[in-house]
Amino acid sequence: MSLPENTTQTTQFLPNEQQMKKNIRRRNRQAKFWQYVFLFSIILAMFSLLMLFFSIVRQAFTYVAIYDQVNPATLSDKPLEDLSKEELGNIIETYYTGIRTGRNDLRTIVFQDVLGLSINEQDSIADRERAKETVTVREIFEDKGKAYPSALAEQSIIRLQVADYAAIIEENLDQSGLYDFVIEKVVQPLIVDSWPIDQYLLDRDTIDAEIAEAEARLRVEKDDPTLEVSEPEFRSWIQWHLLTETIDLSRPEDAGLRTAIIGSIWMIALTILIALPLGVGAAIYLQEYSRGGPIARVIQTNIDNLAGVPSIIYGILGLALFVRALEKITSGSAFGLGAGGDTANGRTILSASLTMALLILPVIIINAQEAIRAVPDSLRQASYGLGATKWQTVWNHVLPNAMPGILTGTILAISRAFGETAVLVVVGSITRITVDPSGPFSRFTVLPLQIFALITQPQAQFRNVAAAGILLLLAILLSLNAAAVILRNRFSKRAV
Amino acid sequence: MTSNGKYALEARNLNIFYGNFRAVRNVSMQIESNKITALIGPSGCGKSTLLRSFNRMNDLVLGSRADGEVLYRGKNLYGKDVDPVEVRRRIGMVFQKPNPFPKSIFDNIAYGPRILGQRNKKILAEIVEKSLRQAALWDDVKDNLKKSGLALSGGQQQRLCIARTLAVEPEIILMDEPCSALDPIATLRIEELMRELKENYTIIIVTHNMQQAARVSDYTAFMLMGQERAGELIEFNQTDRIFTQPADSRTEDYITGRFG
Amino acid sequence: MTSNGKYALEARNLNIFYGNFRAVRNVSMQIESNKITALIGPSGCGKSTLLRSFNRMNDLVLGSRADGEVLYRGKNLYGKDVDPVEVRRRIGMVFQKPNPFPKSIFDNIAYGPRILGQRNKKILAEIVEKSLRQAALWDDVKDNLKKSGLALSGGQQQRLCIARTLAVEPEIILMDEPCSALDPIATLRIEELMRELKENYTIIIVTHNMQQAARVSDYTAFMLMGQERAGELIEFNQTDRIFTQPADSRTEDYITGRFG
Amino acid sequence: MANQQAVATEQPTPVVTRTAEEQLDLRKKTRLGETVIQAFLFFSGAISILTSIAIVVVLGNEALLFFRTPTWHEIRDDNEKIIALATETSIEATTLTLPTGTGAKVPVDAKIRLDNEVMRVISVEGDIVTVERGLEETNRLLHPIGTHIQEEGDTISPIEFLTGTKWQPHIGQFGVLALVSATLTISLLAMAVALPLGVGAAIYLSEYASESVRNRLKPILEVLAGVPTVVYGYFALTFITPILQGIIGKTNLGVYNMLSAGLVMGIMILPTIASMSEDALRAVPRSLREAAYGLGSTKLETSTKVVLPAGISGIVAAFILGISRAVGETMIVAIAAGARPYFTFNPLEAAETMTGHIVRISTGDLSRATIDYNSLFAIGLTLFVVTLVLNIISRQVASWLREEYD
Amino acid sequence: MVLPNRTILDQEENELRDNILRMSDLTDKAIDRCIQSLRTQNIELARQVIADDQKINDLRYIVEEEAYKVLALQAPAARDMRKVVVAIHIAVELERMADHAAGIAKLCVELAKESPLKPLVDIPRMAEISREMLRDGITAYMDANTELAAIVVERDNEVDELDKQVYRELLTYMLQDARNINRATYLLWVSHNMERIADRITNICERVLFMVTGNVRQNEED
Amino acid sequence: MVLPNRTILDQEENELRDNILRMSDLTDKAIDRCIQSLRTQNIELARQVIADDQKINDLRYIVEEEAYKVLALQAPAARDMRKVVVAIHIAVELERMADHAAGIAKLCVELAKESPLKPLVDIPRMAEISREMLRDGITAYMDANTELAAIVVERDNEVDELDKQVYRELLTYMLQDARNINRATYLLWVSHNMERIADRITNICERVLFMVTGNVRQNEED
Repeated sequence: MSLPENTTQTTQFLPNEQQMKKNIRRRNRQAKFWQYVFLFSIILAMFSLLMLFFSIVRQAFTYVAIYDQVNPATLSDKPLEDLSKEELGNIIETYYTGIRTGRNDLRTIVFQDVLGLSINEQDSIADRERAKETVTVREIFEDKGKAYPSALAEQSIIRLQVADYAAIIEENLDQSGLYDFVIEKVVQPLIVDSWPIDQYLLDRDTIDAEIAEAEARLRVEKDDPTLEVSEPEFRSWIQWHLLTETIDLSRPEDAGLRTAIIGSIWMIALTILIALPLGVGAAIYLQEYSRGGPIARVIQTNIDNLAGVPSIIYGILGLALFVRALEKITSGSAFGLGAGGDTANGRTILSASLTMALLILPVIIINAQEAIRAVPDSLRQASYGLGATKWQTVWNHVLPNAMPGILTGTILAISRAFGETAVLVVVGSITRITVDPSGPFSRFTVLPLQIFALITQPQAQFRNVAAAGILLLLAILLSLNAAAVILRNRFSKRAV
Repeated sequence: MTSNGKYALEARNLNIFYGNFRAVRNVSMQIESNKITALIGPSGCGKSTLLRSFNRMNDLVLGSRADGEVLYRGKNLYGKDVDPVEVRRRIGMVFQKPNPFPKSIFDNIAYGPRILGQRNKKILAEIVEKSLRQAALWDDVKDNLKKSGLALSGGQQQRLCIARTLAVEPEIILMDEPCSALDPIATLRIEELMRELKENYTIIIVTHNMQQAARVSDYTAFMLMGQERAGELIEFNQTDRIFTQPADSRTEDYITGRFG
Repeated sequence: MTSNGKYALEARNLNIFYGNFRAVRNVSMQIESNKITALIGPSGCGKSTLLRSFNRMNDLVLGSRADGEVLYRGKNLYGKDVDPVEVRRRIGMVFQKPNPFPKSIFDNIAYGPRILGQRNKKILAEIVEKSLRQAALWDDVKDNLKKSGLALSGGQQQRLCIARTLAVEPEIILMDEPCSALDPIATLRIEELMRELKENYTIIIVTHNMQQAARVSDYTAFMLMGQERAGELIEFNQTDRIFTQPADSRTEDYITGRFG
Repeated sequence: MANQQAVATEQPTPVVTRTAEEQLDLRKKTRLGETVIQAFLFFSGAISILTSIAIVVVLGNEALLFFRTPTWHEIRDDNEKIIALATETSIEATTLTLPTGTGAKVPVDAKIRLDNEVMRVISVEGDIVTVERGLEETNRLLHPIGTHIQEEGDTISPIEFLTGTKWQPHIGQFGVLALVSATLTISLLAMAVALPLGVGAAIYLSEYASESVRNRLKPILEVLAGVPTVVYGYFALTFITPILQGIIGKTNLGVYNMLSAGLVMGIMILPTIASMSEDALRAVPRSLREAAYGLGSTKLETSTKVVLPAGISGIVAAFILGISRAVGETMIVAIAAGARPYFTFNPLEAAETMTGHIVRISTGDLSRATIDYNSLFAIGLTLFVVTLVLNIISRQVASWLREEYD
Repeated sequence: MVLPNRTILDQEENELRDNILRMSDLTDKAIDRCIQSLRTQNIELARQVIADDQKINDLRYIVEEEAYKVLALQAPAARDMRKVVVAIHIAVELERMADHAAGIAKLCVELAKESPLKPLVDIPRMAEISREMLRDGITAYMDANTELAAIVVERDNEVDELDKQVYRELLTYMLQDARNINRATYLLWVSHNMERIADRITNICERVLFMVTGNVRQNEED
Repeated sequence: MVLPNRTILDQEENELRDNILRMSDLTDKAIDRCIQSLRTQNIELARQVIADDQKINDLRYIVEEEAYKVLALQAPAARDMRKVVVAIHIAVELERMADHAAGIAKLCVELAKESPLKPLVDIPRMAEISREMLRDGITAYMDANTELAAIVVERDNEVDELDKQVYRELLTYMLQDARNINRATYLLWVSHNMERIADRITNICERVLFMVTGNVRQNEED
């Protein structure tokens, strides 16, 4: 800016020195301004990401207001936690005697929660009873190593009465266990409403008003003027039972995602098995064997186009091809499999994986091609120059050097498959399934689809469950991405 | 080195650092006007770094820093209130690989005048013609000014880049191995162009091709990696002295292939 | 050209095509054993193409085709039942840019013998040492054989590539501008290595650096782009004849810079 | 020279038989492994072609069926009121009883349909309609009281399909523009958000940000691109919509609306555009920047007058790919945009896009013979063609980029 | 990467030729003048020749420096290279010829102190032939004319014959009268110098032959 | 990209030196023999010298060809370049010296036909000095020893003085007796040839000075 005047050069064409100096001041100002504009863009993008995560986290950790469906006051005069084992046992007995299916409910609780019997074991007990054989309490309980009142030792385990089952439960739990049991099964607290944590911190008034309103409404509904809705209490929707429980579309607080997670894992594993060898094989064929040839050009164009086809189209394809046309194979009936109750025509994990494999195949191929293309030609020439055959060259040099890229691309493709929803909606995985898939020919659901189903539930608390599910999903995807990054770094370090 | 000549550029105790690494140590030299000065030396001796410090192109490298002075018309280019944008206009640069913009030939050359504020189409056309003529490219491209600069051959591209530099009317042109990507015949043409240009411009060229320095330059500076891998100026003299009677034995060793 | 020498390779009326384009026209030449033969000429004159046809590396280019004969020990390399994989083992190649595999130095050199079926570790170690010694690299790397080949300097990398080629014991080594990516000092070393290697090998080198051909080669072939842009062999003779008394005026024009 | 002598004298015992001593054998060797492998690799490559063929055949075939199948619609009076209802009909019955006084005109000798069962009207006597049941391979079903009686309408012509603005399957109207309008509105909204921000962010990352900042921000952007779309849908529904409602007012903006879906879709596409544009800008050789700086350009001039034009084809490709993704995007619209297949461009309204509609009709268990099921393929075909065209354009543009620097 | 730069090379070659031409012109003049001074006993002219010798020396240095510069900087090959090296040889020969002329001039100064021994016939004849040879030799160099160069080489014999004749003649003068010895001796030296001048022209022509053909082995004799 | 290749260059320079050494050895021998032949009237020896001249000529051609090859192929710079060019000059000078020796030998053959004119003192002395100069000059060249070269240049005057002395002495013989003229004339030529030999050694030493210093302008005189 303050350089001396240019004296030797006659600037016949350019603006004169004075003007140019003025210009340059303006140019520098302009540059500064736009720098901030560009900075703003990136900040906004980052801010969106932040908001995205925030919107989910705030729904996964909420304050909830609860009311008890059975008022504890009607059960006992004393506070429940002060009651003795016996008194709690009585409450259970009384409660279950009062409902129609009480005996069956209690039996299920004993079989599943106390004894931990599998479905098969339960079935076999039922069969033996049907065959007029008495299955005694002692036989089962000693087998499982659980306590039981000795009076019931020779009784048939199926034919016990409510009081007997209650006694068994009482026998197997201590006081606090019984208390929990009473709260869960008898008092049955229900979430009235939930509020994101930020709202709780910033906007208590609305929350209090809403609680009051809900309380008034419930009192009228339940015809119970003493009914109270609790003060907001903190609840994390990320809970262990997300992983251990199946979906329960009646009670959001108990809903788990086990079936969906197992379904996702099955589907992804099968998808990798199908897509990876085919994808890498195709990439090698295109890059190394028919580079530039007419067949390669046709295939290449094809793959590029397929990569841009919306996933829902693959869903439609899968629906028509795998679910319907190839139903015999995808349902497993062609192999004499899947005759059990858990098949759904062609709507099996296999169909979904095949569809998903087709969906991610172009992504894998293109990434693998990119990785293979990035292997310098000089390495191939060096190898050929030493008298290596084509496959020797590919196997010894091209693949090892392209591996990080191929793996990274594959992981990214998998993470896409993991989060993919639309395809499976169309292929028709089932959202209300509670039975874990047992093989490729099972019905199934997957995590994102389950989340979709939860979001579309009318009851608002399912969105909290969905938020928790999303966090789980994101955690898995982030670990996959991190794995891709680590893999890439480790390989690239070794290469150089 | 004549001492009464007019100096286009003068380095005084110039040190250049990348972070903590000193790339060039304590260089002092005076570049005579309207001459071709060549910087030679083995790889990594800092000759490119030194060249790029002459128009503050090094500023673009993160963490680079210059110590000492580079005087241009008595003004230190590394002074506080000096705008590198202004410096680079007056001290142009031609790079190792021809790097025309992916625009038409015309727009390539008009780019500089345009950002300097020249909008008049007629004048721009004049600048383009004059610059192309100076770069000995006019006759080759005058009918194809709308053609992409990338459609030219390597040697023509490099001449286009030179024309583009001339269009902003610099006083000094820095050339960083301008022929290393070209074939022998294109190289020859660029060298002849350089000899024509020195009528009006001061040229400083980095080359790792010793013969090129011998053929085209008037002055030659020989650099070597010294202590701590910092580049040092070993000898600076008229080219024929450097190549027939070098004063420093390291220079003689280098030019006669005894080095290393 | 002495006529009583033993020829390592002989081209007879060789034409090389890329699709419909004839890149090299009607070349006949005899390469003497244990000599360095240089191919020189301007860019695009087909010298690289000709070189690559000598070990059928051109086969790897889509649509390339050779017409005529390349005789190697009386056998036409372009004969019907000749396996190019076999050919390339016997006629090795060193490329423009050093291209070591991203493996250890040891594995770089052992690669060739391994794919040929040599699994014995002791023998492999012997081959590695011998090859590295021949390439004058043993002393530099003997303590670091596990180091990556890419960790070496450019010149060392190129010598590693030469050692790698030697490991499969070729008879002829083709070099395609082996020094164009190297600095002057590394170039010097490679040239000296070539002179040592010619004791045991026949070397054919393409270079666009005329001085390099002058310095290191015993025979020089000068090529030019002829009709329809096809490369033609203009003159082939002993290097000192080519550079002091060329028979063809086009050769003289080229080496004295009168070309084009 | 001395060195060479040394090598010559201490030549170790030959480890591979030197060629000179062996018989010269250059003959081809058959390598079985190589052939098998090549065959497998070719098969892998061919899969993609098979996929394409399958897509075209499936979509085309089923869409053809859609255009060939006559529509069914409820029998209505002139006021669009449904007038033909049946009383409960058992599986065995051969007559239908119409509720008295409806005055429905059930056509004699024509086909009618209750639920999915097709019947032929043999005669009409007052309220009693005698029918032949279970035609066209449909099953006899029990029909509860109040089941609508549908009569057969015309087939839908492709022109009608492409130009109609009403999508009301129950009255036999299948105008895909109703769905296209929503798709377009949301896509344009998305691009209006994603393009300026994406390109701005790309310029900042490639031209201004230091290497370390870029290395931190770029992966975050890529994470954003990898978030499943169902999450974005959640984001739109539970976060953006309430905020927008807070700004615009709940009366003006329903829970389901295109605005929220469009904005969030923009955020979803933004990382893709930013990342691709940044790649395109960084693919511009450093030498061009140096050339610009060397002529005395400021950073802004370098970025916008040299780098941006040089990378423009990459940015255009990113833009088109973004649109293509927006058009094909499903979950956001399925969750946040609503299920109202009406022709509208008002972003404040709820509407249903092509993809949203596909999802909605898929979630119900569609049986194969229905026209709804077939319409899915017609919409799918439309979507496929639109995105295919966009992708082809995108690749064409991107190939300019490659040509320029190769 | 490295082709000789023709512009510079042509320019340098031209400069070398010009300087050689200038030298040969001066040398020719020096021969002419020293013989004139001999004939006319013009001391002034002789002194002029002696003084001019320095100019020729300087030109030789210029040519040599220039030639070495070209060799080091331009690395010429083939005929270019021969041209440059031959320029050095020719410059050296010309400079030595000028030295011989200066030597003759010095003798002239001595001879002028006494009366002429005899009318000079053969020595001017030698000078005449030498000058012709010189001009032809330089023309051969300029035009790269090998035939002309070969002819010049042949003519050296004429000068040799004349030298022998002059010697015999001068010997008779010395035998005649011992007082002639001094003057005759000087003339003897003059004749020798002339003969050497012609010799060096022969050398030049042989260099020209080499320059054109590149063949070192010309049929030459001293 | 382009540095001279030292291995080749050193090898070529050594070869040039070896050949120069060989030439100087042969030349020294030629001088020695021709003077011996003169003293002993040994025609055989003289013939030998004449025959050997061809060997020296051949060596000169070899040196020249080699030098031009190096210049064209290796493009040497600085001292390398000077070494090569100087080798050409020295070879030419040595070859000419050998020619002179052969010339003396031819005169010997003539002289041997008659009885010796007088016992030779000064001419063998000249030869002695010349040979010393030659050996010192070549040593100076081999060792790049500028001091020794400068000393050799000085000694040329001794030979010049002796030449003049020989001339005066021979003149007295001629004046004494006309029958001596023939033999005296021959001896005169011998002396001249010796003087020229010494001259050329001076030239060699000046080239050596140039080779080492790179400075063309040595203080030289013919």
